[in-house]
Parts: sequence; C-alpha cells; structure tokens
Amino acid sequence: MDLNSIYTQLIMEHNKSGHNKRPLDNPDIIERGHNPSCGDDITLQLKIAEDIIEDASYTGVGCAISQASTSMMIDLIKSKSIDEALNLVQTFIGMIKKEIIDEEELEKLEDSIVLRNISNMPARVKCAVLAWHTLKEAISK
Amino acid sequence: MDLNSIYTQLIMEHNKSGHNKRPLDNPDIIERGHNPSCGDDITLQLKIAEDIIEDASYTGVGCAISQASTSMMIDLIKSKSIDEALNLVQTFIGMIKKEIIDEEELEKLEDSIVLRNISNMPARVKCAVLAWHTLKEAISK
Amino acid sequence: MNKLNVDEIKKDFPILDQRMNGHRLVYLDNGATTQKPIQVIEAIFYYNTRSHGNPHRGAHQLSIRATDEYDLAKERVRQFINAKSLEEIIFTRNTTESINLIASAYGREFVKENDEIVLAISEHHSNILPWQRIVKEKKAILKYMYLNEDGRIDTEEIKEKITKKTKIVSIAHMSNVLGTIHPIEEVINYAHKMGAIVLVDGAQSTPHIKVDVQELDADFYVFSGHKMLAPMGIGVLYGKKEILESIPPFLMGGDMIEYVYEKEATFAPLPYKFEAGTQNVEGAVGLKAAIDYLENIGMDKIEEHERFLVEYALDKMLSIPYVNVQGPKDLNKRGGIISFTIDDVHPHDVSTILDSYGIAIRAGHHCAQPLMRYLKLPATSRVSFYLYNTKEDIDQFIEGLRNVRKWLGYGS
Amino acid sequence: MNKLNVDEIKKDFPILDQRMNGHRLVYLDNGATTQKPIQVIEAIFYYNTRSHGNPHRGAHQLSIRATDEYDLAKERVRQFINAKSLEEIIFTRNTTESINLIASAYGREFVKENDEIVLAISEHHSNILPWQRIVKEKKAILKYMYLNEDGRIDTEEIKEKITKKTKIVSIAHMSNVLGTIHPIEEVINYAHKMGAIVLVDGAQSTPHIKVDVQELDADFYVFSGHKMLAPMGIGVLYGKKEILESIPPFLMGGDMIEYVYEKEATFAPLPYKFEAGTQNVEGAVGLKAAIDYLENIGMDKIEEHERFLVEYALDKMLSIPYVNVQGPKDLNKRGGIISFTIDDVHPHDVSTILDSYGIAIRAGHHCAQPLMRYLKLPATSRVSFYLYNTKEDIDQFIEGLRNVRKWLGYGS
Ligand SMILES: Cc1ncc(COP(=O)(O)O)c(C=O)c1O
Ligand SMILES: Cc1ncc(COP(=O)(O)O)c(C=O)c1O
Repeated sequence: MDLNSIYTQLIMEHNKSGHNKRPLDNPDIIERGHNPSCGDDITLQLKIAEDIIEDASYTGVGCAISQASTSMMIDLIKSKSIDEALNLVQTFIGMIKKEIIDEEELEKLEDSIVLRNISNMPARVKCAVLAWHTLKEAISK
Repeated sequence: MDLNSIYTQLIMEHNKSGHNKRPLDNPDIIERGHNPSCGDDITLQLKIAEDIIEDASYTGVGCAISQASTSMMIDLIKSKSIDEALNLVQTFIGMIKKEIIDEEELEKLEDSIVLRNISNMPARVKCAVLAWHTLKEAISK
Repeated sequence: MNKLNVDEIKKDFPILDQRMNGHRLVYLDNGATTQKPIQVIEAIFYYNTRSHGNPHRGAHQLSIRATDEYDLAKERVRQFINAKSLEEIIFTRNTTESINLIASAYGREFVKENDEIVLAISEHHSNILPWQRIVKEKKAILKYMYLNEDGRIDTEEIKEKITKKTKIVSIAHMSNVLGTIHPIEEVINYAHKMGAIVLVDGAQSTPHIKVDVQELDADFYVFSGHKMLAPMGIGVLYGKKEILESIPPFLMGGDMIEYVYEKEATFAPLPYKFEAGTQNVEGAVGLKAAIDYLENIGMDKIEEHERFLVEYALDKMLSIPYVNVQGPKDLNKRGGIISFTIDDVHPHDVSTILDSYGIAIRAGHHCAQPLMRYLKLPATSRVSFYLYNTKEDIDQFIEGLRNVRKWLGYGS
Repeated sequence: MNKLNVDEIKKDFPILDQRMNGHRLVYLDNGATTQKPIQVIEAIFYYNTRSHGNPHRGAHQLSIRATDEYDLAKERVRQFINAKSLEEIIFTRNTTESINLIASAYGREFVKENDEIVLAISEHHSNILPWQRIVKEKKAILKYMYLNEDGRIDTEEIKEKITKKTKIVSIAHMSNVLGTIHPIEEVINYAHKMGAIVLVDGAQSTPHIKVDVQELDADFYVFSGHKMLAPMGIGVLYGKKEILESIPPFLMGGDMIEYVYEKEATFAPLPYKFEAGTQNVEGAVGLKAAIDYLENIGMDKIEEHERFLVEYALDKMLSIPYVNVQGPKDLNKRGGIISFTIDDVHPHDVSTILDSYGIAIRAGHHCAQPLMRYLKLPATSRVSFYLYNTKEDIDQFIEGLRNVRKWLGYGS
C-alpha cells in the first residue's frame, strides 16, 4: 500500500482548507449521512433552483478522507443539474468499485479522481463514498 | 482395551440369568436410579428387618454392565447390615475410581471385583456404578 | 459415470490413518461429527499464521485480511446453498444456536396465544426444546407429525397437523436417527398455503445432499460446520431477508449496533444485526475450505457414494437374523444413516464391543427421546457414513457385528 | 528478578514474523484479538489429526478422547481462575454470549419492576445492550457509574449508584478503551452489602493479570479465549454454583437435558445445563494450550512486562506535544492499553498511516459509544500490548506517530 497515493496534496488541502465546510442560509435540502462503524457524520446542504445545484456545503466530523471527498464533491457539483450530479455520483461509485476504469469517463470527476486508489484500502472505502451516497439520497427523492 | 477383561463369563451369566431381576412382595424400600444419558434405568427393592437387608431385587432396563453390576451387588448385600452395605458401596466406588487398590480390601467385593477394569472404559463407568449409587441413596436416608 | 475415488479421498484425512485397539479405524459416527481433511486443517493453520485479526474492527492489514476471509467464507456459504443475498447468511455457533435464535427472536415476536407450532416426532432435542419453551411462554400449542410404519411422514399426517392455526413448522430435512429424508418440499408448500413459515433443520442433510434454499422455498434453513468436514464452533442460519428484517436481534453486543446510547440503541443492518461479539473467523475459514473440498468432489457424487454404501450395508445387515434395522427400506427416502438393534444385546454393549474392533459407531437415544419413546425402543445403535467410508469399512463393521452376540454368551 | 525473554517468546508466534507494507510488523491491537503461539496452533492440529469426535455422546475411542480433552480443558480453566468446582465453569462462544446468557437467564428470572441494574459508563457494548433489553422488558432501571477526571470510578460514585434497590452490578475489570483497572473488589464488597450480585467482564483482564474468582468473590466472571492466545469461538462463563443452579437454561438442545417428552423436558445438572448443542472442543483444546503457555511464563511476569511497556510508551507519548493520552496516569490503576488522540488528525487517519509503517493499532469508538460520548470524543486511537511486544515495537510505533501529522500537511 502506497500512502502517497491516498494522502495526496489535494486531499490534504481539501481536508485542511474547509472552504466548503459551513452552513448555508436557507438551504433547500438538508441531508445527513453517517457511518456508524467509524463515526463519520456529515450533513449536506444544498440550494437548488430549477434543477440546478446553485450552492452546496457541508458540516460535520470525520476523517481526512471523508472530509476531502465531501469537499471535492461539492466543488464538482456546484452549478450542475440534478441529473448531471446523479450521473457523477454513479461514476464515482463505479470508479471506487473498479467497475468504471475508462480514463475518459473518469475525467469528468475532476479532482475527485485522486480517490480512486482508496479501493486498495477496503477499510477506508466507506469514508470516501459517504458524501456521494448522501448526495444521491438527497437529490433522488 | 481388552474386551475379555470387561465382558467376562461372570458378567455374561449375571446379565443373562436375571435371578435377581424380579419384583419383591411388600418391599420396605423402593429406589429408582437412572442414567439419562444412556438410558439405564433400574429400580432396587429391599426388605429390611432390624438393620439387616433380608432380601433384595431389581427391575428395569440397561446394558449388560449395569445389569450384571446390579445383580452382583444384590448377591453381595443380602443378609448384610445397612452399615456393612454402605461400606461395600464405598469400597466399590473406591475401586472404580482407582482410589482403593489394596487386594485384600477389595476381596470383600467378591464377584463384583471383576468390574474393576471398567475404569479403563470411561464411557461405561456410569453403567457400572449406577446400582451402587442407587443403593446408597436408598439406605442412607 | 465418474465414481468417487475413495482411496485418494481417505489420504486427505490424517485422523483416519490410525489403528484403534489393534484394528484399522473405521469411523462410522459421521452423524455426530465428521473428520477434517488436511485442506481444512491447513486453511486454519494458514489463517492463524498469516491473517488473524479481529474483523470489521480495524483499519490495519491483519484486520482487513480477517475481514476478507470472513466475508469470502460467507459468500461461499451463500453460493453453496444458493441463497439470494449475503444478508440472508448468518454465522452462528451450531445448528442448536441457530434454532434457538429463531425460536427466541421470531417466536417471542410473532407467536401468540393458541397459535400452533408443528414439529416431526423424529426431531433432535435441539429442534424440540426451544419450541417447548416458547410455547410455554406464549400459551401456544405444540403438535407433532408422527411417522408411518416405514418411518416417514405421509401426506395425510401433514394435512392433519398443519392447519390455518399453524404459525411455524420446524422439521429436519433428514432424521439423525432413522436416516429418513422427510418430504420437506411438500411440507413447505402446504405450510405456506396455510400461512405458516417453515424452518428446516439441515444438520444431517447439508453435508450429504445438494441443498438449494430458493428452490425449496424454505423460510429458515440451519446447519452445523462440524458435521460437514469443518471445525466445531461454526454454524449457519439462513433466513429469508424479509423475515430476518422483521425480527429483533437475539444476542447483543459488539458490532451488531449502529448507535448506542445510555438507555437505548439502534441496530446494524443484516446480517450483522444477528452477529454479536467477536465472530469465529477461523471457523468460517474452515467452513469455506470444507465447502471447497466437498464441491470440488461434487455433492452429487457424494450422495451417490453414500447411497451405494447404504445399499451395501443394508443388504448385509438384513441378512443377519438377529439384526433389526429401523427406518425406511426405500433407498430413495433415506440418507446414509442406519439405526438398528441386536436381539438380546443392549446398544451400548454393541458400541463398546464394536469399538474393540476399531469400529466407531453411536448408541443411545441420539438426542431424540420422543422418537425413541414413539418407536418403543430404549435405545438403538447407529452407523452413519460419509465420503471417506469404503466398502471395506462396511465389511469390517459387518464382521464386528457378527461377533457381538458371542461376547455376551449367545451362540451367534 | 527474572524478566520475560521476549525475543524467545516472539519466536513462538509465526504470524509476527512477517513484514507488513515493507516494515517489520508491530501488532498493537491485542485488545481486539491476540495472536497464537505455535503451541496453541499445534494443539489444535494434533486434536484434529488424532482425537476428534463428538464428546459425551459416544462410547468409541475418538469420542472418549474428545471428551477427555474437553474435560481437561475445563479443569485447566477452573484452576486458572481458581473456581471452586468444575460445575462453575461453562464454555460459551465469547464474552458477549456469556453476558447475554446471564442477562437473559438470570435477568428474566430475577429482575423485577423498578429494580436497578448498575453499569460503569465505560462498558463495552456487549456489557450494555443485554442489560438495556432486560431493563426494558422488566420495567427496571439502568444506572451508570461515571468516571472521575482520572478515568476511574471513585468510592462516592460507587456508594451513590449502588443501593438497596440494586439487583445486579455489571462492570469490566479493565476498560478496553482507557485501560483503567476498576476497583472491582470495592464494587463487589459494597454491592454484596447492598444485596446485589456482581458480574465482572474479564475480557481485558483475564489475559493480562492473575484472576482469582474466589478471592474476588465475584458472582459471575466472563472472558473470551481469542483475547488470550486461544482460538476464536470459545469463551468462559464462571458463576457461583448456587446462583447457576437457581437460573433456567439459556440455549436449549443437545446434551443439556435429562429427559425429553413431547410437551416438556428436565435438564442436566451443572455445567451441562448451560451447554447446548455440540460444543467447540477444538476451541477448548486451544484455550487449554493457551493457558498452559501463559502460566508456563507466569502471569505475574506478563503483568510486569506490560507495565514496563506502558510506562515506556506513556513516557514517550506524553513528551510529544500534539499527542493527548486518555485514562489514568497512575500506572497502578491501569493495564496495557493506551487510548490517545492526535491534534488535527482523525483517529482513522492515524491508524491508516501507522499501518503503512507496519504498525497495527485500532481507531474508533472501541464498542464503547456511551463512554466516547461521556468523554466528548468522537473516536480515539488505541494501542494495546501483550507478552510478545517489545521495546522496539514501541520505538517503531513512536517513530510512526511522529510522522502522522506530516501526511496531513502539518509541519510536525
Ligand atoms: C471489555 C470487553 N468486554 C467485552 C468484549 C467482547 O468480547 P467478545 O467480542 O469476545 O465477545 C470486549 C472485546 O471486544 C471487551 O474488550
Ligand atoms: C438433525 C439434527 N439437528 C440438530 C443437531 C444439533 O447440531 P449441533 O449439536 O451441531 O448444534 C443435530 C446433531 O447433533 C442433528 O443431527
């Protein structure tokens, strides 16, 4: 296991910066996601106008991987449509499960692509996918 | 394990003859003894006059070893006093547990001494001692 | 048709390669517990020397390996009995615990006053006592399906005992005393029609015949590892997902939770809800290796081999006048278990005498006292076969059998 | 004074002789489960290749050998914890099952409305959930003894929580999170004065310190084999004979009976009454070998060695400014477990990073969510030692610890 492939510069920065970690004013959707077994617990907040995710943020606690994954996801989905966002979730989960390996397809995940190596760390997969599952719950309702 | 030391002529005869296997008329004591795990189930019947066991018999079912042991015990205790009988029980149990090994002491067990080898067959010890434990229950009350 | 190469198979079982009381060991007590092939022994050895950790609890390599091994074993069991999903496979300690879990958790939740629970009279104590308790607790009613002369349950008996009042039917797939294969498809179909659920005790069937829980449509199916070449201390409870989801946990503690507060707790999803405390990973690893071994040979071939052994043994036994065989005579209705008595000789003496010839059999009530009482037998002797038994084993057994009466002073 | 020869001991543990992620494996997750010496592995191997049978059920040699092995193991456990008689030793699957047995069987029999059950806030989920259930069923009351600043329960707290209304006190001898050794003598004395019985959860103590149940006067004492060099799937329940006799069976079936009729049954005497179904003889054999191994070295020496390791580790950890150690500072009040946090780094990241240096530790809530909530910590990292850990193991751990923050972009 190469730690460098997991704790990358990007993850480090997203984990530390916390630029997406704040409550929104009057969010349209609030969705909590949690991993009882490891204690990661985040709350996604979304502002949605005409099917477009206008703003997004999160609050909560968790490890660097769950925090960075959440933050990167938020960067990615802002200004996207609900359908696009759902498609991104699918792509991300597919990447982690190693079901999607086509580089071109994965490119649309932008920064989040750095999390692909987490599939080599079964104990931490749950941390990486938490935000994405939570988003799916939030917007497929 | 030498089967000859267990299934002896004597045991065979006691098992087959059944000369002590009958109900008594008006017994003074009736005591049931059983081994749930193997199904041996005997009922001792005793006639007692002034501390002397005047007559004894048994009814019930069980393997050759339990039947023979019961029959030999009955032969032994007839006309003995309660105290003598209790003492014989102790000697018999002591023999089986290999706590009593003195030949002279064991001699008083008469025929029953052939059961000493049962201690090499842990699975059958219970069969051999059933009658003796039952007798003890019956007469130490 | 490919036959079992039993001589090769036997080499995999080191324990069988020993002499007992001066004779070749012939192990015919497989209904009680089975022996382990070196492949199972080595799988456990390898686990213990390379991969042992507490599964599901750590992020370090050993814990991850242990988790993988555990999950792989569960998937293997799922395939083996063709369950729909992993959530339906719960590892327990043995058949007894599996049945207790269902009787307690399902029974306490769903059985009401005057409900009926139906068993077969031939059930093992482990499939009787837990129901006696729940029936007492709930003021419900316990009923038994009795056997016909051939040791089987017939259609009329099924239809008489299973009614609209029946909540649960619990029945062994194969009797551990008579070897009878019960008509569980018929029982399941009819019980479902009446609105009852069915638990199948597969302790004696799973090791010997191909089981498909979906095809059977069993609601619960349970078995023990130690009767199918695997270690002691590991058992399986299969349950349909909807049903398992509807019942509360049984044992509590460890990883079967979601959130725990001082006064209350929420529970993990299936199957973890029913797996309290540290699980027996070694046992699971051994069970996986055992299933690999069995399927590598082929359950159909094992079944065929045992049928041959039963036929061969029955034929010889029936030709001895003082041997009385119990159970069905029709080979299609029975598995590799034969219970018998010998005139004038108590079953315990039979087993001690045979043991002196190196032959391991069982004698007694076989944890089925109600059946023994029903058959009016205080005890029987029992031989039970498995894939490593040979024609020679049976010859040695028959030879021993012919000597039994002599030891007790009977001419033959 | 004779010190432990750890280099020799380490050679007995083949699993420790491997490299993990390019580093020497340092196993510091002994609180979760421990590794097996070759002596234990071989005892199981030998059993499986020479002596395996179903105990207590057969009159043949293999069954007799299995019975002997099982009984010997039980006698070994009796000696190890100095129980008065064999009837007081019941083999279970693990600590969790032992506690569930008591909570269910004793609790259902004796706990009445408004009775109080008292736990420590630091209990493992396995010692919380079974009590939550019985309290709910019986409309009884669950109370917690809280810890003082030093992570310990003081006399005032004991006297406040344990009262004449208390029926049962259930408390760990040693906390699996903080390493605190609780004042269980004091708890037991006081509880007895108030008329309550005491269950001691010895999962973390029995492997590491000499336990004498008679001296402690514990009513129940429970522990798991897999935390003391033995296999998974075997645990122990010690109970005072009079108490065990007064409570009904828990799991039912198999050999725990005397007579079984269609509608009712009578039960076997102690300890069999509580041992339903086929027991885990291999597990018992492994447990015996583990106790032999431990006592051959000496529990006092093991305790002393661990104390040395804790002192050495604590000293180094306390000198690192961003490491925060939980639990008692007084070495006499704690065993070989240290929970800690690192500024700015989540415990799960700590454990993943240390794993990449070959160091196995645990992170999370350690199955003690109420304690974590009480301590206001979402999670901690935890190291836990055993007889095979060395000074070098701790050096490597400390070295790894010093690298953790860098991986997350902090200067040191
Ligand atoms: C204090 C304590 N109690 C109970 C348990 C549960 O033990 P097991 O999982 O072996 O049942 C543990 C360990 O996980 C423990 O540390
Ligand atoms: C039909 C049947 N049911 C249940 C059991 C109990 O299995 P275990 O002792 O493994 O729990 C057995 C075997 O003893 C059996 O043969």
